[in-house]
Amino acid sequence: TEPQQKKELTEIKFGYQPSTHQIAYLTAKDKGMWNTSLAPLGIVKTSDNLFPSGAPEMTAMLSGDLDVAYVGAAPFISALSEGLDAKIVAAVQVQGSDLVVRTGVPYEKPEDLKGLKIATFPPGTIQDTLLRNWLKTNNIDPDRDVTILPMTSADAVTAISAGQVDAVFLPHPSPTEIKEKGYGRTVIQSGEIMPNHACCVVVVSGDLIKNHPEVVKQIVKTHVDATEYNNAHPDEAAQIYAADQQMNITIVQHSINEWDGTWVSDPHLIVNSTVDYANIQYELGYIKKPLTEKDIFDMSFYDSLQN
Amino acid sequence: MIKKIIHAVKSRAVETISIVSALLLWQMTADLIVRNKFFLPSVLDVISAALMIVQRPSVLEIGALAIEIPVVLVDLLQSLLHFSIGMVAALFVGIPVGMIMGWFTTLNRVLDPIIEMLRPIPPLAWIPFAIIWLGLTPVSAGFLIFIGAVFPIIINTFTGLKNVPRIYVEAAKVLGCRQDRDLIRYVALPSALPSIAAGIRIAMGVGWMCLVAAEMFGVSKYGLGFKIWHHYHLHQMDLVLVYMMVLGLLGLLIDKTLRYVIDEHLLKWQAGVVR
Amino acid sequence: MIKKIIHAVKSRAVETISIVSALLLWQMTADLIVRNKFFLPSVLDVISAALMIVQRPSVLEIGALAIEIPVVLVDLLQSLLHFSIGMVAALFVGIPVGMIMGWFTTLNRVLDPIIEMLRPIPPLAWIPFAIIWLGLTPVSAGFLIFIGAVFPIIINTFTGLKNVPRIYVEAAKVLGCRQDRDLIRYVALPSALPSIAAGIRIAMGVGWMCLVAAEMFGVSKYGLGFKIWHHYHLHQMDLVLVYMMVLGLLGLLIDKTLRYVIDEHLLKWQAGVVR
Amino acid sequence: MGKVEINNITRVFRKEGAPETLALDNVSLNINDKEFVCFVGPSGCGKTTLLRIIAGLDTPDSGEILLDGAKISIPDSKRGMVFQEYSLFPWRNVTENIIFGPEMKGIPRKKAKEDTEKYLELVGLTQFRNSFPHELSGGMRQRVAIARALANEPEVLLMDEPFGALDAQTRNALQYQLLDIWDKKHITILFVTHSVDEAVFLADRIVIMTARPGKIKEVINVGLPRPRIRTSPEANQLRTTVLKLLSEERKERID
Amino acid sequence: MGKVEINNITRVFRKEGAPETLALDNVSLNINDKEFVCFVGPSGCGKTTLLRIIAGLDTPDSGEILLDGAKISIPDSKRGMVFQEYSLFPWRNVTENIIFGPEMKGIPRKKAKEDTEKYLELVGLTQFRNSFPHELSGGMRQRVAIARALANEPEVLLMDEPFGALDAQTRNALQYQLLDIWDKKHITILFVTHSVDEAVFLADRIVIMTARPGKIKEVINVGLPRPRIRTSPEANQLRTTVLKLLSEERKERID
Ligand SMILES: Nc1ncnc2c1ncn2[C@@H]1O[C@H](COP(=O)(O)OP(=O)(O)OP(=O)(O)O)[C@@H](O)[C@H]1O
Ligand SMILES: Nc1ncnc2c1ncn2[C@@H]1O[C@H](COP(=O)(O)OP(=O)(O)OP(=O)(O)O)[C@@H](O)[C@H]1O
Ligand SMILES: [Mg+2]
Ligand SMILES: [Mg+2]
Repeated sequence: TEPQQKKELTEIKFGYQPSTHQIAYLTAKDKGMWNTSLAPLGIVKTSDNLFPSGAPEMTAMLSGDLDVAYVGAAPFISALSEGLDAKIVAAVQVQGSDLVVRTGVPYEKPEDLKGLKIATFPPGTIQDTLLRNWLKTNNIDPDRDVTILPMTSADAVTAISAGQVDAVFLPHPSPTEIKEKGYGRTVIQSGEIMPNHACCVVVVSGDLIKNHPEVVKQIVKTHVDATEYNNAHPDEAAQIYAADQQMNITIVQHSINEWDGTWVSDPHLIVNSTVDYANIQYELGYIKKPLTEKDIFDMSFYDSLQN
Repeated sequence: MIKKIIHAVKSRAVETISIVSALLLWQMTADLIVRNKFFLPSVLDVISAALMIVQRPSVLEIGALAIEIPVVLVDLLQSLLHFSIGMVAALFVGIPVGMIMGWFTTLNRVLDPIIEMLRPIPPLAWIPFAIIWLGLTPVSAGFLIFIGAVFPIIINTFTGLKNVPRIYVEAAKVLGCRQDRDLIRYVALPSALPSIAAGIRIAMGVGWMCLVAAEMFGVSKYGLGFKIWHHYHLHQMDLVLVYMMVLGLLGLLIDKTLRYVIDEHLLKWQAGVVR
Repeated sequence: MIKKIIHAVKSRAVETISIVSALLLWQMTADLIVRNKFFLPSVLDVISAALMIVQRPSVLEIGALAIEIPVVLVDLLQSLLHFSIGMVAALFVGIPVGMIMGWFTTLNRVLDPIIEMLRPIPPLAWIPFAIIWLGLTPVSAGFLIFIGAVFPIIINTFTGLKNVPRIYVEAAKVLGCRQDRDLIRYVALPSALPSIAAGIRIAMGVGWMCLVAAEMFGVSKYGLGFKIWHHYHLHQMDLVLVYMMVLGLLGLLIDKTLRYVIDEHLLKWQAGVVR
Repeated sequence: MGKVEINNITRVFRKEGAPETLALDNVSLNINDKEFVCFVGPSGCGKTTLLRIIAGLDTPDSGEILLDGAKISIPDSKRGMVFQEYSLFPWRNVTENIIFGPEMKGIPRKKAKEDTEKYLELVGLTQFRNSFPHELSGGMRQRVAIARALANEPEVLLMDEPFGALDAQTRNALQYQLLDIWDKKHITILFVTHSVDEAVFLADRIVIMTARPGKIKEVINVGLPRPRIRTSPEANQLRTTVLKLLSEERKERID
Repeated sequence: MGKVEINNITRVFRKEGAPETLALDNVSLNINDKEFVCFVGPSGCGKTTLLRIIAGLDTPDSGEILLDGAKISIPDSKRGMVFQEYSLFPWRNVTENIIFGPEMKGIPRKKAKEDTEKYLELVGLTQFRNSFPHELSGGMRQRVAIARALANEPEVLLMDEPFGALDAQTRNALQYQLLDIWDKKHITILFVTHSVDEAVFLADRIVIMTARPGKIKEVINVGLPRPRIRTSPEANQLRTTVLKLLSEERKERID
């Protein structure tokens, strides 16, 4: 039945999240790159779903509702350990989260964080893992010396604005927003904590990889092109994002100017941090089996483009 | 015509005053006490934001058709779709199940433990299963609304049927209404109607509440609930409030319609029996 | 002693069979049809996950005291704290408001529009305001539960008071019960009790549902709802299900207790009046 | 056909923490087809309970009821009942209440409604056909209940103080009409009343019950030709006999 | 004190899409303190409506009720009422139903319960003090309602067919006791009945009402000395007069 399946593939379903990290997807969509590049392969339709966080996106992929997902590496790893059949085929971006301390709370050095309430994404996310590791390396016990509160970015911004938490560790554009409103200041960027740490990635379902490698290759190529276009035209990227999200363009632009993140597509850049990350998760008991580079990545598509 | 309106306003004077003073209180709290548009946008902020979304056009696609209408209308229709799926399912499941449980003691004992186990499980907790079982479709959103709405209907239908005055059942029996089906239809149902109606009202409320949960996991890119999250993530609290208000007003409208139908048509006889 | 247990099981035979067969069905669906632990963990998966969290110890801190107990117990206590805050508040607000609205027509007209506006606003949408107004405290979580629970109580109390048979009110009046307060207390309340009780049951269900929303924004590091999110983000569906089941069982327990109290103590007289 | 056999019926009401109430103590009676039997007895002696058991609405602790030789345990439309308390469906108006029975039998609503007129006239309520029960006076409600039972054309009609709430004139008129219907439709009637006059005027036999626990004290054959004259010496004498029997019961209780 | 003036009371029941019902048409009557007045009249003539208006439970379309010269419009405990329909609180047992009134007056429950015994004995229900209303027979419920009204010691007692559901013996006994209480407590009693016997036995004056629209047809002074003998020629004659007046009303209606 496999060849039959091949013939039937006419639609590609994407998933993405509202984040400046993933503008590459939007740029490609805005410029019609997905449709033009995939049409010759028999794809007559591309559709997408917008997810507020990675967990439902991965659930949707598990149930076969998505072919391609722009998603954080963390939810992907935990879904992978629970039996998701998919691989990372390209990176989307590295770095790009800030530790923001509330206005009026003094901060000179990491020790100053002792006794404070810090909001970040829930356990298992890149942000939570990075923050905890960084605190540990600075001799701060993340469980005793500080209170880490798991929140969504929206709740965390509300909480710091209302003075309910003292610091937040969040991906962009939230840090810029907090700063623009005058509620806090960035004290450290995630690139300083772990250079080139993985964040968002392109995940493709195992089915597509096995049965339609040529389509996957074209998807990776389009992603690489869009990423390059964004890096060359950051203002236009900001505009595309602001339009899609009906967001204030200046905040987006400021965010893109200030962050330490980089839009990349080369998956090799993030291999080490991702595998490290998976190991930490395994040690914490968050995932049930150790994962290797082979389990997580399929670089063949990206590599074949380079030759 | 104008006279009619004046009359309508007059007869609704209490309600109007009540709403107007609530709005005034809000405006004043926002202006004088909170003084932070992010924490609590004022009424005027909300109105200007509302004007914005009413003017911003969007495209509604129905099959091959594409109509350009204000974005808020698209959201509204999308949400109504989700809501109707959930409510209709809840009515079709809840009323029969509640009736069966209220009427047949044995079946009550069979169903009760299962329902009581499922009942406290929150709609939010069903999200993963909704995605897995039903996919990213409006049915999936409807399912979450169903989960929220079905139990109030079951419980109030059950309570209503449990409390049918014995004399009516006996009177019907000696008049030859012997089958349970008929007894339920001709006696228990009308007698339990006030309670069932209250259950439906509650269910609509809870279902409407669940709309926001139902639209938070990517089933659509439109919808009132979706937009609340969307604007909340962007920290546009004035728009969050606009959508909350639209949600509230629409919920109000649905509820009023329901009450009108129930009080005027189904429970007319009640007026003289109760206080 | 053993005889007693056997007797208890026997008298609950229907219920027991019902639950056991539901569990069997689940196990079989999981094993034979779904066959994917992620989509639907089987009963056995859930039980082994449950054993894990029962064994995993945690520390409960009450003031200076620190007791080591299983982690699931800490979650449970934390959730009960949130729940109690919300439910107690809902009862203290909902019953009086419902009674006032059901009894005094004018006050009903004043309160109704405001309540009807607030009612459809989902608990989730209140999260930002809970954070801003009440901070990241158990009260904040309690507030969300309150929001979910208060409206069913209001509506069913209202319905109950609206439907007090006229003859009882009149009988009380000619016996010298003239003040509204007394009429409500001695006539309307007992007569409306079945409806109010159903409202409280629904409210407990909805409140319990809202627990999961209430614990999703960082008010605590424990709690059944919190743990559902926690494990969901890690895609540990078996643990998600365990916590859903604990939530369900606890909800069931609360509901059963409530029903026992109501049926055995408050509504004993009803038995002979209704079918 | 409507032959009712009451065989050794006993009914005890039990309640935790209270003395039990023996409502009926081994009551037996055979009622012939097309017979008109009146029951009289002190308040609380078990008349309603007996009628409810015959209707199939209550189950005896021992004994059985046979209808034309077949044991009965559940109610059906062959045995109609007029209840002592108000039993109209409050959500149906007068006409709709009366057509309830025919509707259950599957007679089309339209036809059933037409048939209703006859019964409405009988009880003098044509003007109130569209009123809801709460818009009627006590006596009017009771009359509707009678019309409702008659419209269903049962073989056995159980009537629990049906004329209790009526003035003497309405009562007399309805008594005549009831006898008329009984005669024409050949039904068996079991009729509870507190009016000995009424019993003497209506009954083939009068059953006098003892105070609680309810037993049959005596069964009196009336045996007067119909139409009866209320003030005839025979009627007067019978009345006196029954009243005397009843007053014996009374003595043992209040004062 | 319990002087009741009924001044030009008119009561119309209106309903959309139906002819209006004129229940009371300009009814006027003065009732003296400590008077015992019986109302008789065809079913549906407005007796209950009149009593409800006097109790303050219904408002007339025109006219007014004066109690000792003061206009009344809302119910209070000075005017007790025994309803035609069952009105016991189903959630209270017999004792608790009876102490409802005293409780409202602030009498401690314990004391009130002790006082109850007297009234329970009066109506012959001591054995049922802990029963719930649904465990009582129709007549027993009505008796509890009477005890409840009496226990509240009103100045004016409005009774709507209170003995309708009772057998002749119980009825007679209660008539005696009612007269006894009326005599001792000096209360005014307005008593609706369908039994002309009863009216003749009890009343100072008998008010005969016309069929709908309810008007006062005639007021008859009984003027027989008490205790009255039911079978005395005077009583018989009065009975005949009243019955004749009533039957005139009747003629115009059924058959
Ligand atoms: N459901 C019940 N539970 C307990 N006791 C009951 C119940 N029904 C009736 N009884 C008791 O049974 C006895 C007979 O009641 P029943 O209603 O048959 O009397 P009755 O002859 O119809 O009296 P009445 O003329 O007053 O209507 C009474 O003492 C009553 O208290
Ligand atoms: N709530 C109501 N709505 C409409 N009509 C009513 C209402 N109450 C009473 N009526 C009408 O008023 C008239 C008088 O009723 P009322 O109950 O006073 O009669 P009654 O003299 O007490 O009769 P009965 O002896 O049968 O109890 C009746 O025709 C009745 O239909
Ligand atoms: Mg009876
Ligand atoms: Mg009346």
